[in-house]
Amino acid sequence: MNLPAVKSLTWMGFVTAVLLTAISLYAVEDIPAFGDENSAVNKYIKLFSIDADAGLAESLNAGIVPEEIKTGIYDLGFIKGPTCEGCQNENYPTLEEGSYEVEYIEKGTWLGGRIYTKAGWDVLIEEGEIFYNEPQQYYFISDDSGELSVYRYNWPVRVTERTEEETFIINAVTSGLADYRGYDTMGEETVILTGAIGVILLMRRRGRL
Amino acid sequence: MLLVEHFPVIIVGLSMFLAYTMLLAGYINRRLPFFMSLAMNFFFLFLSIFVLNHVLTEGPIRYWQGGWRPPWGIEYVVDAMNAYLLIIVISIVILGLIYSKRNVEFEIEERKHVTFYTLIQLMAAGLYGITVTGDLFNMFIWLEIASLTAYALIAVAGGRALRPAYNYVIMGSIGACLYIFGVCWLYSATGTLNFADMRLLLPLVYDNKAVQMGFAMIVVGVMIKAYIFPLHLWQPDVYTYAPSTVSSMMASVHVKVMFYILLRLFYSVFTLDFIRHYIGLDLVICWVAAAAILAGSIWAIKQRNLRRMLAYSSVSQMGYILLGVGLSPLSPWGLVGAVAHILNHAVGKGCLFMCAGAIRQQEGLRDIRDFEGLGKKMPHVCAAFTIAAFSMIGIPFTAGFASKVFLIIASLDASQYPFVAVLLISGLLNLVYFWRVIDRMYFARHRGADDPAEAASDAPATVQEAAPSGPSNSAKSGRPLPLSMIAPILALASLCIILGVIWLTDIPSPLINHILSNLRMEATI
Amino acid sequence: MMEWIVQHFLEKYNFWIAMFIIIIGLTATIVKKNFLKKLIGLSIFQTAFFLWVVSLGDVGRDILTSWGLKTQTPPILWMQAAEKGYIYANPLPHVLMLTGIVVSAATTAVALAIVIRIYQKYGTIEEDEIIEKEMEFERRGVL
Amino acid sequence: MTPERRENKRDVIIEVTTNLMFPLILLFGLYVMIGTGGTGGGFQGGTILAAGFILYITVFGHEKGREKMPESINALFKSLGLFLYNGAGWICILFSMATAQWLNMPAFWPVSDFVGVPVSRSFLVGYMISVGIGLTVMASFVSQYFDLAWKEEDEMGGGGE
Repeated sequence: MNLPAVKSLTWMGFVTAVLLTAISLYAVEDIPAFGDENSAVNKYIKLFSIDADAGLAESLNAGIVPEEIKTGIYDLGFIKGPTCEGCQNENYPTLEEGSYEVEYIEKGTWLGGRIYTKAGWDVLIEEGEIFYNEPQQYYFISDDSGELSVYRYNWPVRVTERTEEETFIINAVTSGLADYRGYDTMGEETVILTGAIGVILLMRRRGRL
Repeated sequence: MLLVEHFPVIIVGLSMFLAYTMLLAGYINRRLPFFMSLAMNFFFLFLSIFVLNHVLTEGPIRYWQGGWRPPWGIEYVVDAMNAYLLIIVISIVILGLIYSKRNVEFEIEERKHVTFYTLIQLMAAGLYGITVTGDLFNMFIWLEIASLTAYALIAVAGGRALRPAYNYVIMGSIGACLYIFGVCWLYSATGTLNFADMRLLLPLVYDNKAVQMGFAMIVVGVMIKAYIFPLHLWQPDVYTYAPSTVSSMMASVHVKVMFYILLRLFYSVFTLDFIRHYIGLDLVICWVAAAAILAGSIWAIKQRNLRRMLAYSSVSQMGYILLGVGLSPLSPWGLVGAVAHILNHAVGKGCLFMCAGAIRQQEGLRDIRDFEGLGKKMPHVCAAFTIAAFSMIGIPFTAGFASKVFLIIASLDASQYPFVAVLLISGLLNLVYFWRVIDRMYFARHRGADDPAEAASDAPATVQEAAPSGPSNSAKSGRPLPLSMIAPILALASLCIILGVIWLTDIPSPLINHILSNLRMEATI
Repeated sequence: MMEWIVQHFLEKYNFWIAMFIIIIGLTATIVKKNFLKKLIGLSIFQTAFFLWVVSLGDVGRDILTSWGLKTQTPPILWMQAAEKGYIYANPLPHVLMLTGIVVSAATTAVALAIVIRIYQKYGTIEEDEIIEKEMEFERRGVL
Repeated sequence: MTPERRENKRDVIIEVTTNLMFPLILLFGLYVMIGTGGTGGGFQGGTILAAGFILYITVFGHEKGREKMPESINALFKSLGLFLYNGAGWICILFSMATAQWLNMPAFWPVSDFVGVPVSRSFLVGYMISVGIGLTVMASFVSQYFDLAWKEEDEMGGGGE
């Protein structure tokens, strides 16, 4: 950086502070509130909502996800199989009959260390990963008055419920660090090694390397 | 699972395994790490060709790390774009390694070779990792590995390289922090970190202000790393004073991979619908790119240090790629131009920086004004330099011509005529600053009379003026260059011509169509 | 008005505290001319950011709800948690930020090494003085 | 920067306390490193181990510190930790004949079919990977401390480029 740039650094700092404040004021509206246990980060993200006919709730109680909800989910792209030409999307489970269970949950139930602040149906997917075949929570259909909202569960729900069965570690942070996101952790250790080697390269005067 | 689906993770994981082994092997023999790295990178090139073949015939590879289904675990996604970039990165790393053997012996004291090559291998591992990953946070880890190694590798040159290296540490860390800051804002809105998952969830929250700010922060963070024009301040000093090997690798592949992050996020996470959702965003990107192209070229004309001139030229060339990305919502040819220029610039700029290092090693020259008669002393290097410079300028039947044609077609297709003018003017400016060097190299005899006049205008008014000149006569070996340094230079120069022909034929169109369909352009060429 | 303040500031005070520290850190990183102070600013910036992300995983907003007492507990799974009405904090931000902390530590180490090299070379770590010395070295042709 | 260098005075209290604390800190570090059943983990444990070594080096100086942690051992630990982690991934691929992914841990233990999954997975995550992380973190931090703590009078003379 050249000298005039250095002199204008004070102004750059001031502008940065003002800009960051403005950004915060602008975007704070959509930041999840502190301690919100139903936010997208902590529990689930809302996919869509449809009007609640009497038939939908009945079919859900009978253990079948109705067609309207299925098509809504598939329209968003959560479907196993070809979604675009030439690419297979194996990430998402199918909702064909027999591959899931539906379970009604009352308001205020605790399950897997999570609390249900809404009543609704949990859609448990039977089909699991290669080595695990336990049913897993995937979608949640809430039973609001007048409309059904479909939610997709996120990481923490599934992990706090399943970590003990799947990884045999009761510490969910460690299991997340070393198992679910184990690849990140290996990269992280490599970063530490990189830092150490970098310091050796720059600073070491004696010794073999 | 097919064996070929393991190849991306073998490339990344084994290159890290290799780096740890190299550190220990250095205790046995200091020359061993280099050869280990070279051999294994050839093996990776072999694997990556299979990966590209598989991707083109069978479709993208999705690899679940640890067997966890992607929203819960980390996923590797390799489609045509990744596989294409992976081959480029691995090939240029191999050529850079071959070049570095004698160059590093000249520039860096011997006892540091082990750690130097270990860091080069780790940087390569980070670049491969960025290329194949399908997870936002995983990408941050690889980004940091690639950046940290770059910081240390730049600073090892000592002397004048230290202050630029420190500036790069600060700017690069701010960039990486902004990237991860933006990722966490997206995470706060969607609760996921997987590319494919986030692509599906983002349309539900397009109007979420956290998503908008996350997008802005990621773009600014990656722009710092990829030195797009207003945020390029750290770059010229770094490229001028870093070791030759490092600056050639950084200019050719490091920045391409950094830019690839932006590309991947544009097309696979936010998708073009997001860009179209905010009317005029694509044109803002285009105008930033146009400013980068012109400003980089004009600054390059002002420079007298060869490597600093090439550095500013890189700023301008990154603008070309960004222009292609900015035009792509309006015309698929924009993306074709960007994809083509990623390869062409990697080849051409790698060659130019290697030539600059070679000139510095044999003759000890850095200042363009001292280049008289270089064409006779170093014929191979000067010929390669001329070819690569022609490619940068865009002379027909060189690589750069093809990407410029694609970009001009894109501007015409999108009815954005100002950018045609920008591209033509930039070609002219490129011609000015590269012709100056070529002129000195080959035809300088009758220019001797100009020197007093130029010397009179030398008096440095500001640091900006004074800094470029540097020491005109530094340490030099004086011996003719070894074959191991000339061969990669000539290989890259010949690639410039071969690619220039290939891009104009039908051969790459299956690849391009695959890239377009994998990046969801819904168009073919 | 009161509602607006509650909605934007009081409910999200974690964000504002973190943002305040982030602004301090980032401004220091840009404005300070001492290389070590720049590094300290960068560390403040990163740490404040980690603070915010970890606070995203907090789930203890409503202490008292209609169905009884609800308290947050760290995500170390124990049998009686559900019976006693505890809910687990979100482990993912902790996982991510543990990684982030390590990365920032490694960056700091490399940056410190470069600062020490600069000090060995120029005898100072003030950017202005270093630029002056560079110009002086250049005039003398030392570098 | 100080004009006159003070003599290295030995302080009995500090030295004896450090001698007493050093093994205890290491023991605690090992406990945290392997104690993944509680709040432990590789990184935390490794940091505590590194803190113990750094305390020792600070009190007794570089030479005695080098005796406790020679450079070759340090480099070995640095790589060994990552070999453990990275190698676990490769072994998972190899043992399952490339049917399982990288670090898909049930594939690690060929006998897991007979004795059940718990053996392999808890062994891997709790011991192999945590210990790997811990070793790398400890060795890297100690090495960084050794290298960053430089003496001015040593370096100013021969340190020029």
